[in-house]
Amino acid sequence: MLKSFPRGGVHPAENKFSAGNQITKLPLPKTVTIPLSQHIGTPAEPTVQRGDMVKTGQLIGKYKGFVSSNIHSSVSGKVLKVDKALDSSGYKRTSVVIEVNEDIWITKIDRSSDLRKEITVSGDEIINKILDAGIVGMGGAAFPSHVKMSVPKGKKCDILILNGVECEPYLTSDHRLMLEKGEEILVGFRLVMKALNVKKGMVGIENNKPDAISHLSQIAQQYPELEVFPLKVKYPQGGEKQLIKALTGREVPSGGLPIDVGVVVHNIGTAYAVYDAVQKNKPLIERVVTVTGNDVKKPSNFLVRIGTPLNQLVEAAGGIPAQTGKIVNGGPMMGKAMNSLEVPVTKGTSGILLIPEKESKRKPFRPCIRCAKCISVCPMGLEPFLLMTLTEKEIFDRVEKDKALDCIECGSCSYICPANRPLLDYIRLGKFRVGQIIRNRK
Amino acid sequence: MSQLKNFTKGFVQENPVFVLFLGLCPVLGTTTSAINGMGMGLATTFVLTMSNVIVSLIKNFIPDKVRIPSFIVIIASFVTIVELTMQAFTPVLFDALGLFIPLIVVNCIVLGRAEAFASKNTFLTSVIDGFGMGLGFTLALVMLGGVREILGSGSLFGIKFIQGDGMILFVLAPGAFIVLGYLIMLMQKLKSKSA
Amino acid sequence: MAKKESTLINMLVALFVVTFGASTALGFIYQITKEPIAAAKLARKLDAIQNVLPEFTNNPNSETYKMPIDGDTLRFYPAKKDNELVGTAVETFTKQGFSGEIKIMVGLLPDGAIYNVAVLEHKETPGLGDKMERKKSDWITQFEGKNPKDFNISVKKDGGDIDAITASTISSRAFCEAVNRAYNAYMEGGKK
Amino acid sequence: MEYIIIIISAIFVNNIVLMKFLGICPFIGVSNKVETAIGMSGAVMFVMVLATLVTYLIQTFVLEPLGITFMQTIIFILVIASLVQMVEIVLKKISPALFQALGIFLPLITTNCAVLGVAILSIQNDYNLIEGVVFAAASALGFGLALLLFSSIREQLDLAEIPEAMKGVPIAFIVAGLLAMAFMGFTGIV
Amino acid sequence: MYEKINKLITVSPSPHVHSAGSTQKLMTGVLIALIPAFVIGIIMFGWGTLIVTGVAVISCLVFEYVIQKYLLKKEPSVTDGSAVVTGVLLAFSLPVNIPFWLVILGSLVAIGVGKMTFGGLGNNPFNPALVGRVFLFISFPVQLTTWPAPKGFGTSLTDAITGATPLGIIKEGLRNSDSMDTIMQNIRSSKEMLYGHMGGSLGEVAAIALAIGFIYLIMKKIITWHIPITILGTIALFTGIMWLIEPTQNASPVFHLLTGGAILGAIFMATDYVTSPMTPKGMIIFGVGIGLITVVIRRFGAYPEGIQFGILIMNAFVPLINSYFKPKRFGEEVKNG
Amino acid sequence: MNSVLLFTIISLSLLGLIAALILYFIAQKFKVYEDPRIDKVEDILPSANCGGCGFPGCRNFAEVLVKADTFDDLFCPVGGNEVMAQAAALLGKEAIEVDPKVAVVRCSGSFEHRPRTNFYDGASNCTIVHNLYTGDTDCPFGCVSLGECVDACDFEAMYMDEKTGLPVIIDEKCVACGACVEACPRDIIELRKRNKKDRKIFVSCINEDKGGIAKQYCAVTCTGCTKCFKVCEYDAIIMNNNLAFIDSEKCKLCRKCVTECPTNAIHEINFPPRRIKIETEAKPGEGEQISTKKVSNN
Ligand SMILES: Cc1cc2nc3c(=O)[nH]c(=O)nc-3n(C[C@H](O)[C@H](O)[C@H](O)COP(=O)(O)O)c2cc1C
Ligand SMILES: Cc1cc2nc3c(=O)[nH]c(=O)nc-3n(C[C@H](O)[C@H](O)[C@H](O)COP(=O)(O)O)c2cc1C
Ligand SMILES: Cc1cc2nc3c(=O)[nH]c(=O)nc-3n(C[C@H](O)[C@H](O)[C@H](O)COP(=O)(O)O)c2cc1C
Ligand SMILES: Cc1cc2nc3c(=O)[nH]c(=O)nc-3n(C[C@H](O)[C@H](O)[C@H](O)CO)c2cc1C
Ligand code: SF4
Ligand code: SF4
Ligand code: SF4
Ligand code: SF4
Ligand code: FES
Repeated sequence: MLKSFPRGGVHPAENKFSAGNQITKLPLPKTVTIPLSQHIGTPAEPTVQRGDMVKTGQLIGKYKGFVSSNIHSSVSGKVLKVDKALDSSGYKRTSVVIEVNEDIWITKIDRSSDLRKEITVSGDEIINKILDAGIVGMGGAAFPSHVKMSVPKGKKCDILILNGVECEPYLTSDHRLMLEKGEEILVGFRLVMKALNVKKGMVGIENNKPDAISHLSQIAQQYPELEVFPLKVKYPQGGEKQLIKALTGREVPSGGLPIDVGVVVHNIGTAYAVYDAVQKNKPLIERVVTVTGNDVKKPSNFLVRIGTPLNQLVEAAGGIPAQTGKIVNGGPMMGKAMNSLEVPVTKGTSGILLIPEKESKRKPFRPCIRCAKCISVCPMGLEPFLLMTLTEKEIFDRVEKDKALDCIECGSCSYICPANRPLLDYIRLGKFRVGQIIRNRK
Repeated sequence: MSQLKNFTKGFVQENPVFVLFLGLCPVLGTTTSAINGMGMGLATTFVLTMSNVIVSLIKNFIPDKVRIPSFIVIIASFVTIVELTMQAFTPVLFDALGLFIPLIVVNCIVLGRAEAFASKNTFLTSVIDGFGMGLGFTLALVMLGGVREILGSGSLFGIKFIQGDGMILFVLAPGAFIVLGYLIMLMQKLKSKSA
Repeated sequence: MAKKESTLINMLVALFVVTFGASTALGFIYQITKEPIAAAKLARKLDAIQNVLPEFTNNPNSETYKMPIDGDTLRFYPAKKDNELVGTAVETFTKQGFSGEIKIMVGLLPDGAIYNVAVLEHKETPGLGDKMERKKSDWITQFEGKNPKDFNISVKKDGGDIDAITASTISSRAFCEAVNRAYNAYMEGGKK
Repeated sequence: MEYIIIIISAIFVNNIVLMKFLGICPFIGVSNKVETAIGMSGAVMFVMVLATLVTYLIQTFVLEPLGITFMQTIIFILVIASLVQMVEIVLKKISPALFQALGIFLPLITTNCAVLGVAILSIQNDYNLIEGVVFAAASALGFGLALLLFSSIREQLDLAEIPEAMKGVPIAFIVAGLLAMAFMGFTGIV
Repeated sequence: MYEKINKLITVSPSPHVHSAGSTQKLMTGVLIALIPAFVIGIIMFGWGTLIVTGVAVISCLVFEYVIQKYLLKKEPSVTDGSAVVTGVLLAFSLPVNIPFWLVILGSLVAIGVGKMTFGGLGNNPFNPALVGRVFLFISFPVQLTTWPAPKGFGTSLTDAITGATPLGIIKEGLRNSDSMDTIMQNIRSSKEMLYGHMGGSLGEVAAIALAIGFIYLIMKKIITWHIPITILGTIALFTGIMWLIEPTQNASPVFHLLTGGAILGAIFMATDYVTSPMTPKGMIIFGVGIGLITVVIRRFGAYPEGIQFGILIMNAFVPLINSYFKPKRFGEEVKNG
Repeated sequence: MNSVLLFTIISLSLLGLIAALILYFIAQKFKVYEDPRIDKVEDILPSANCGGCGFPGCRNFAEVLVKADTFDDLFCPVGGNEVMAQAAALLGKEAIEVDPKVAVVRCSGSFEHRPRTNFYDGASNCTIVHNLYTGDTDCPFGCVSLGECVDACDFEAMYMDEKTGLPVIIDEKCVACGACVEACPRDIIELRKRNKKDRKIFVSCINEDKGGIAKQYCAVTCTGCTKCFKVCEYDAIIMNNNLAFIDSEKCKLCRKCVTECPTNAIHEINFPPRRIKIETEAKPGEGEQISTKKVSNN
């Protein structure tokens, strides 16, 4: 029996078209737009002005407050403006727009491709380097990684988990990264283990990536503290609470964080970024992005500089198919639909999915028939149908009591509902309202 | 409010059954046929009118704190009078209505009217109110009884107009609830249209 | 409407006056209706007896006698014409009804033949079991003039001679049981 | 065995609300929420048992010996009304917690015909003291069961898309009717 | 940039994919699962089966359409198929020789009172088909308890004789204080009952056909095993205990399982999503409740068959069950190890 | 007198006396005092239970009024000054006159003026859209046209105009309860002073983008050009974040700014027609209250 989380989950068609395609480097764009808020938390403060010349890797935004992150220039060139620009949040936010000329890097970055396995720095130094490099979680939420690594007083981390699940259909960026940068990833992971002083590391990979499992298992043999686990293919296996449950049997308490059960989870991409930051002094200025979709000519995995507009990636993948009806930043289950392709790649962009017109519209919804399918697929043990109705009827005290805030927004409920009900839309609204109410209470 | 309006308000606008939802037990319990409903309605009307009379007459002599007990005694007396009289002169109807005759005493409309209306109004107004409300109550009972009798036995006021039986369910307990539910819906629609 | 302050004294007085008035009135009404009520009750009983027996001249109610049976009692009302027994009305019962007890009055001639039968009380379903009532259907006329000695009082399904009420075998069967109980008791010493 | 029959009969077969039509007003009125339904049932249970006990004693030791059984209605209702008031005082003194839970429902009970109805019924049925009390308790349980089911269904219906015209009391009656229809299945088990 | 896309692009909240499931598909699945029983019905009771079913389905559809369109003034949604399921299940629970006007009346009550009064699909607390059936059963006990004898394979279709259902025969017999052995002589063997050779409603008789439908429903994941299995298990357990204690008074559990609407009710009616609990635990409580009530009514009640009441009564408990048996929330009780 | 009559009288009278005694003691024990004035105040209040006063329902507000020392900050928008004066008279306090208010919608980006750039296909709720993205036009400030405000209005004082996709407020019905203001996730609706004959002048836009950018997606946006600001003689116009705002307390309804605005973002409502026609003004449609100039589409 493969490990998995015990309750709920769905199995949408995997459609991993780009899994066999090597990561390719995308040519530099003409201009990049680098938002100062690519992470959860306070936006960074700009450290450059219009007209400044910047080098690749240079700091252009300084973190502000505890939960925040540094922003670096991903190219070298001239700052055209520091102004609001549309980003993947769907709104305009302060960004640094840079006109690219040559690709000049700041000197401290080690640009060689040598593998540096030996760990020479201390734990605190590691965390400092991660902070400096502006690393955020690359598994989706873009939560500043150094915050995750500062274990609060009174808590202890004893297991570190590397999240190589990539349970979203279509996306393959983590998969390719594991195949091509396996060594680096595990070094990065061990760096985090050292920083957190953890003796046990677990790598979880879904069973639909057997090549990645065998590759990483083989590399991991040299590190006795690491173990690779194949996992059952079931969405949302990659959700951290589900992954922790599957791998360790521990259950993050309602409203709690992984650290409450002594676990911290990091994504594959994050581990790679940590390797770059610590061993190569390289800040987070590029990442792997999958461009895919049913009608996309060349589904690909690109290594792109942060700030590159999405349409450039789409062009490189063969152009936008004429019948495209929806553009999704991320996977089909949790990704965010965009109204424009003139949006830059950010640290959290894992893929671009182009959905054909005929699959892009929702079917009309019907009354709930109380089939309980939404209940049975909810990995958090919630009652989505009830939460939706309660939100519609504005009975927010019950929305709160029925644990709407525990919803991880995985979308399994909306996916499965035979009556096509927009369950997650309303649950999000319910969470938002309950959040407001709780804030007002204080 | 004119006395006419005072009299007719119980028919639709403030019908104790369809609008105020008071005194529902006898409504359901005694309406297996139109005639039974009518008997019950008239008995209640009598008690309602008479107790309104007495209450409106003596209201000024009753201290506040014993208002309710005094009213209850007065109402109960009239109920007993009805009970005894019916037993003596209409024993068949008395048997058909059974337990619900003594229960007039706890029928919420009777006490409700005494408390809310007669204790604040003059003699004449109270009499008219009691009588009107009683007739409204009777009307409701006859309607419910009629519908149940038509559907359940295929007759009205005992006159059969179909062969065989009707839908027995309507003479039984569930039918009472269901028919009353739909009647209330219709009356509410009627009321909101007329208002 | 707190027109009147409540003090212990005026509360006591007021309630006393009200209860006194009410009880006096009731007492009198009771006096008045007592006779008619008793008369109505008697009339109903005599009515039932008259329904099931040939003409008589005595007051069977005053000559009642009882017989304990099956944890309950049967009542016998001997009817006499010119001091001669013309028949006995037996108030009998069954607990096998579809929804509880059924009470019937069976009029037996001195030889044990059924003169007539009437239902006193039952809770059977309207439209089904209540067809045993004379006014609902003429099912009950089957019993008229039959002598259980040579007429098997039980439903045809059980091998008897009685046609059951449609879809109400249970009620019919119970009814037969009650009639038989009266007949048997009468024959085994109930005849006086 | 006799008691069991009384109990089953009063709860399921001859449920006072669904089959005997007693206590319909609170059944419709106080059944919006499960919580209040439970409170109301508790209060009814308390009063019903007590009332049946006291009225039984009055019937056998006062009304019957004096030959004034025709005064049943008036005496019973007065006794019940005073009893409810007294329970209120006593409860408040003895168990404030219970008073908190049942207090608001007590005044409603005076005009609940189920209490008087059950008191009279237990005399009509020729029950002895214990049987009467068991009958009262079981009737109250039947009331509670009906009220509990009913209120939970109504809570669910609050979230449903009921047609405008049916909302509120009409739908409540339809539910009661269907509930009564379902309970007819118990016909004849005792 | 967008010249190549010829329409406005769509933006919506996630998720952007949907499973293939739909209300119609579920309802169609139930109908498919009912086909074997339908075939056996035709074999046993003749073409009347087809006609009664047809009348019920058509009148359910018409009533649903008319009420939605003209009384509720809503967009009619007859296409979702739930009315067809209601019609078929209502028909399956009726005797084949029932007058048409009763079928139509039953459909009216099922759809009108049982479903549309509450606002239509998804809102009704009681199972509509059973509301219709119990209404007919109580209102017209004569017609509803007059059963045609099954023709069996190969006999001609015309000679309908009325025959009681096995449960009816037992109830009669026990009332007559006959012993179980003599009663059983009037009843067909279990093997014959298994494929439906007995008196009864047109869709309830063939255990095998219904079981095939059950397997189909489970395979298609339309229902879970919880409700049907607990109902049948409870019936078997309690009738088994009674049978062991007093074999002269009680029929065997096999008999109880095969007769009456037990299987039809357990598989197709108790599982109606709208009127059954939503968590496995709740479903088990629900099933046990139905089983118990069924046995009590069959053994002690006035009616020979209890499952229709059992389901309706437990329908009333569903909101209560749902509010006390919530799914286990993730992270509710923390056990670490 | 016979014995039955005697017993009847004795037993009932005795019971009556006992009942009276019990009740007397109860009355002594339970003096639950509820200020009777609460009921009276509640009767005065309009019982709309809309929450416009800031309390859950009319009865709660009545309780607050009875307890309050002064009526500062206490106001029932539905009943208005009249009701407050009545309540004040009843309670012997002084009511504070509050200028009546009315809601206005500060967005005029109709379908015509603000082209749709994408198609929103999700649950029909303004807050859901607002939390997701800019909406089906590119204006991040504008109305998303799903009518959450209309649903919130208990007084049927609003409706969605099918043609423009914007909510419309029916002045006569609006009681200024503020429910719509609360409901709108984009804070488009504002409560303003209600002038004579319901006249009002306001900037029907809340767009804070720079003029050039805003004009790209909306023809009737406030570009922040400050022309109105310059022309206003009463200092009623405040410029902030590329946006003009007219203070309804200071505005004297002179209408100078209205003609000044190059994008027609300033609306005048319920004014008589102007005598001198401005050349750019298109003929206002029949019964149209808003005088809008046709903006040349760029
Ligand atoms: C407000 C907030 C505070 C958090 N604080 C911590 C923390 O103190 N320690 C930690 O390990 N993770 C912390 N996290 C990170 C979460 O555990 C989680 O990894 C992050 O939200 C991304 O998870 P996701 O991609 O599954 O959404 C925090 C997250 C949020 C949103
Ligand atoms: C429904 C759901 C699915 C997720 N799937 C993945 C996944 O497939 N791979 C992944 O790395 N993170 C996934 N995440 C994010 C993880 O929960 C978690 O935030 C992440 O692994 C933490 O690592 P990071 O901080 O390095 O991003 C998912 C989160 C959710 C809520
Ligand atoms: C609501 C209802 C009430 C019934 N009432 C009675 C009744 O009062 N008496 C009776 O014998 N059968 C009654 N029955 C019928 C029995 O259930 C059963 O069908 C019948 O006694 C046996 O049928 P048979 O008489 O055709 O053999 C009733 C049935 C129903 C559904
Ligand atoms: C598994 C399943 C079982 C169903 N069973 C019934 C049923 O017993 N009676 C019925 O009227 N409808 C049934 N339906 C149809 C539908 O759910 C029903 O009409 C709703 O109760 C109407 O709101 C069933 C549907 C499904 C999917
Ligand atoms: S309720 Fe939330 S956690 Fe549960 S299935 Fe729906 S989106 Fe996922
Ligand atoms: S999956 Fe859809 S239809 Fe089924 S219970 Fe949930 S919301 Fe209702
Ligand atoms: S328009 Fe707004 S302020 Fe006016 S009444 Fe409606 S919700 Fe209240
Ligand atoms: S004004 Fe606000 S609430 Fe009203 S439709 Fe526009 S966005 Fe929605
Ligand atoms: S409770 Fe029975 S009439 Fe009100």
